[in-house]
Amino acid sequence: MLSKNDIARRIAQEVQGGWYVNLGIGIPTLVANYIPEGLEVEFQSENGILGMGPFPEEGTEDADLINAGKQTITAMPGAVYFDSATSFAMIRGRHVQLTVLGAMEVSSNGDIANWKIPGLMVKGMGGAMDLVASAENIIVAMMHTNKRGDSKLLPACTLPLTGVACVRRVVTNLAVLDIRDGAFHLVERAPGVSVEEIQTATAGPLVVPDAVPEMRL
Amino acid sequence: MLSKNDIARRIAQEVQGGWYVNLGIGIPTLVANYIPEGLEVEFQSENGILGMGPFPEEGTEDADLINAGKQTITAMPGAVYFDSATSFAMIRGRHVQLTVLGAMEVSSNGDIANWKIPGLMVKGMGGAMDLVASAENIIVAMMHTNKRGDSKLLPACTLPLTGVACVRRVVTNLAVLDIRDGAFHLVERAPGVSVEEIQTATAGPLVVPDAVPEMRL
Amino acid sequence: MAITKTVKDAQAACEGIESGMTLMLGGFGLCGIPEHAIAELKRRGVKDLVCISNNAGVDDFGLGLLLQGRQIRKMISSYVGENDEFERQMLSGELEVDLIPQGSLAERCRAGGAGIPAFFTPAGFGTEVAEGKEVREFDGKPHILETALTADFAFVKAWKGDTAGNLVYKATARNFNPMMAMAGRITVAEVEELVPAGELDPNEIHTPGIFVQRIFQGDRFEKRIEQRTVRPAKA
Amino acid sequence: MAITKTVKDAQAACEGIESGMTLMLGGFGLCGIPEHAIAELKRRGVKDLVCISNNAGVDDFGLGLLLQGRQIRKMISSYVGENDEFERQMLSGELEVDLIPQGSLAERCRAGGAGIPAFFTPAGFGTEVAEGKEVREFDGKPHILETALTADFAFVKAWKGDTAGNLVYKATARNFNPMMAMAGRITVAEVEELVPAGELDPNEIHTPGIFVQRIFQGDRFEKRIEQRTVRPAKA
Repeated sequence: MLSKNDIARRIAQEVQGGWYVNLGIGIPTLVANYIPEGLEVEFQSENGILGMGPFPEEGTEDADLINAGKQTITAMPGAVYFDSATSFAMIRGRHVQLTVLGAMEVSSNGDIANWKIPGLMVKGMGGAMDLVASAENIIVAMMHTNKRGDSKLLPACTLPLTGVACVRRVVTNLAVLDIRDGAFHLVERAPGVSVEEIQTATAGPLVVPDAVPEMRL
Repeated sequence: MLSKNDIARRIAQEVQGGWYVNLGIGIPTLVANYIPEGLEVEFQSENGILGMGPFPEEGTEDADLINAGKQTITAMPGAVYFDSATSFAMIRGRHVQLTVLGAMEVSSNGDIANWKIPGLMVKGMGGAMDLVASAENIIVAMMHTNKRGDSKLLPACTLPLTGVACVRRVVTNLAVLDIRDGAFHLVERAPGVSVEEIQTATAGPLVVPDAVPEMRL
Repeated sequence: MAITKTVKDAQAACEGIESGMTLMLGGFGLCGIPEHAIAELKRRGVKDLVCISNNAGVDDFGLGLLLQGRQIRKMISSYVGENDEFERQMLSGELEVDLIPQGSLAERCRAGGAGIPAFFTPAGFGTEVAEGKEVREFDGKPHILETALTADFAFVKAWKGDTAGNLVYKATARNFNPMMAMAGRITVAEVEELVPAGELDPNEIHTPGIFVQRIFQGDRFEKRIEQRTVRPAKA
Repeated sequence: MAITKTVKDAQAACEGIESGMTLMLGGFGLCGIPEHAIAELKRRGVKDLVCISNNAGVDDFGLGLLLQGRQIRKMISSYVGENDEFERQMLSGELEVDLIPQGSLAERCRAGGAGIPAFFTPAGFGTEVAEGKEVREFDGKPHILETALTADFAFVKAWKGDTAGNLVYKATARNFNPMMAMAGRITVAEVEELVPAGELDPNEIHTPGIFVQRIFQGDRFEKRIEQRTVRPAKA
């Protein structure tokens, strides 16, 4: 079973040189920590920076330099600042090659729900709806089940949707799964996790190939 | 009868402090020469400058600093450069208080034609269609008649239109006229020009009040 | 000659504000928010405001200050977490809330300032956000029609500004400020440093002065940090 | 780590250009045009091009060079005066021409780069430009629906650029370049000065490098002036 950091580590393997990548809040943010030194990748944060760097050294933090999670950050050489309209022009215009974000639920046709629990939680969608409606390559990073132990990989989302038929791949603490033809397709198992455990934790239709390799981290 | 410079001088009287003004090519460009020293007015040129100044001193001209007429210009203190989308955001968004442009024909309902003579002249509309469709305050600066002596103030335009029902005021070599209720309303006569001369030169419906003052230049 | 936009302070800049008006307020989280204008709105006690702002501040800073005083009737935002009072008022129905995707919010403000009454975007198709909105396919992909937003007053915060209203923002404090500056009938800019017209490089201005009606230099900016994340300083 | 966009020269930057492609070319008149790319397009002799550019150059410079060689099948522009060969080809029907309002041209390019497939604008209502286009009233005023423009290649010219593709334009040479940079599937930037990533102030960049796929430093820019207007130098 993967830790949150391991999920991020596995997703970092998907990132290719030359890509601009938008990382959502939570587990996705951790992906930046596992990009190999020297790989030409730039991180976009939708509040207005390309070329986001690590947290600042203590004492150098700047209230005017934050990421979309409102955390103080730094800028890498070659970074650029811009306004929110330009930021979403990049996203909507498909200039960002990969989007990684968290989810409360994902369905087997690629729908995603991650912004609202009616009557309980109403934080808002932020930039998530623009991201999922536009990105060509979306990976969801999340736990396979919620705190009550219920599967988050469903035949259909029960919560208000963030986007429809947009998620291509899901990386959880249990597995890597691709979404196509209305089903989850098991691609890799987390180390030490059996196919049966994944089947039990997946409520949506799951296609299991003959051989399911274990992830290499 | 007014010279082109006099037409510009008369139009300059319309300009109020605090206004952003877009001046078209030809007679309108001359208006800038007659704005009183110290009046807070800024000129926009739609290719991307606010705070346009006079022509540069010989030897200081810069290929990268031109107006929409492609003439070398200078920038005043407080000037700003921007891209074409932002420029027309200013225009379309009604941030420019006055637009002065030339015309081949103006009709008594405020239509204007100034971009095309089918089969003969096809230079294009440039920014004129955006300007006339958006500006709240449009003054046309032109000769009252064309080179053949035909009136340019018509009951309806014969040339392809640039915009409909948009011109508020016309200043010609003969008169100042307002457009409302489907007619030209004579406001002022050029010095030494009689009402009869104006009536003869105006093909569209013309309303002449009892008293028609002479312009003061 | 450059048009002078300078006013003395936040109080003078807010002249004409009335209850019931629609306001835009720049900023992302607490970054780049018009602190002085918010303080003055609180002082004036205007009510029934419709506030267009990406976020709603925290309980004791930013728009949270106006929520405390029940001055806001409706919020138009994309993300409103991090504010307990907000959540309470919304869940109890005291506060009307229109949540819209962040990119659509930015683009709708820009459209309002740019004379574009409506545009199509893919964001929100198939979700609550699309309810009641026209859907049309372009290149086989469904899009929804979103309309422009404008405001009676827009409040923005910049790093530097000049007396002609030209603005330069710093780093990610730019965010929504430029588009909101475009979309205000009256746009009020508060800046950390106000210089005479001509001192800013005309090539490096983010918001042209034509979009700004009033500008003043704030006397002290708190610039509170919402999430202070750091790594150890190198020895 | 910043993504390197540098290529050696115009020839390398134009790799993949084929006859029949749609190109965008920045510039207003002869100001801010991608001279080196145009020279390379002429050298390659690609034909049947659709060129989206505000103007068409003059007879012996700018896009006029491609018109001379009959390399352009169609021009999408707002103003094409000052070019006799252009006028001849257009009136004789050899050249297809789509004239569109300058503001709509700029916004359509931006829309193409920003994933906005269509928007409403008042420009052109009641004129030839509106023929065949949807008309809709907003606030009692008629608007027409305009669609986004994109291109196989966009060629832009900037003053300074860095190896990550970030661009800074000079004065009014900015014009259409930023929007076209956004709208090209492959965007090629030619710059007067190319510096390492990190040397440009991230706060003062006009076109973020994400919009630029290839960048090179031109070896000599002619930067011809179309209308040299001056006043006498002071003694």
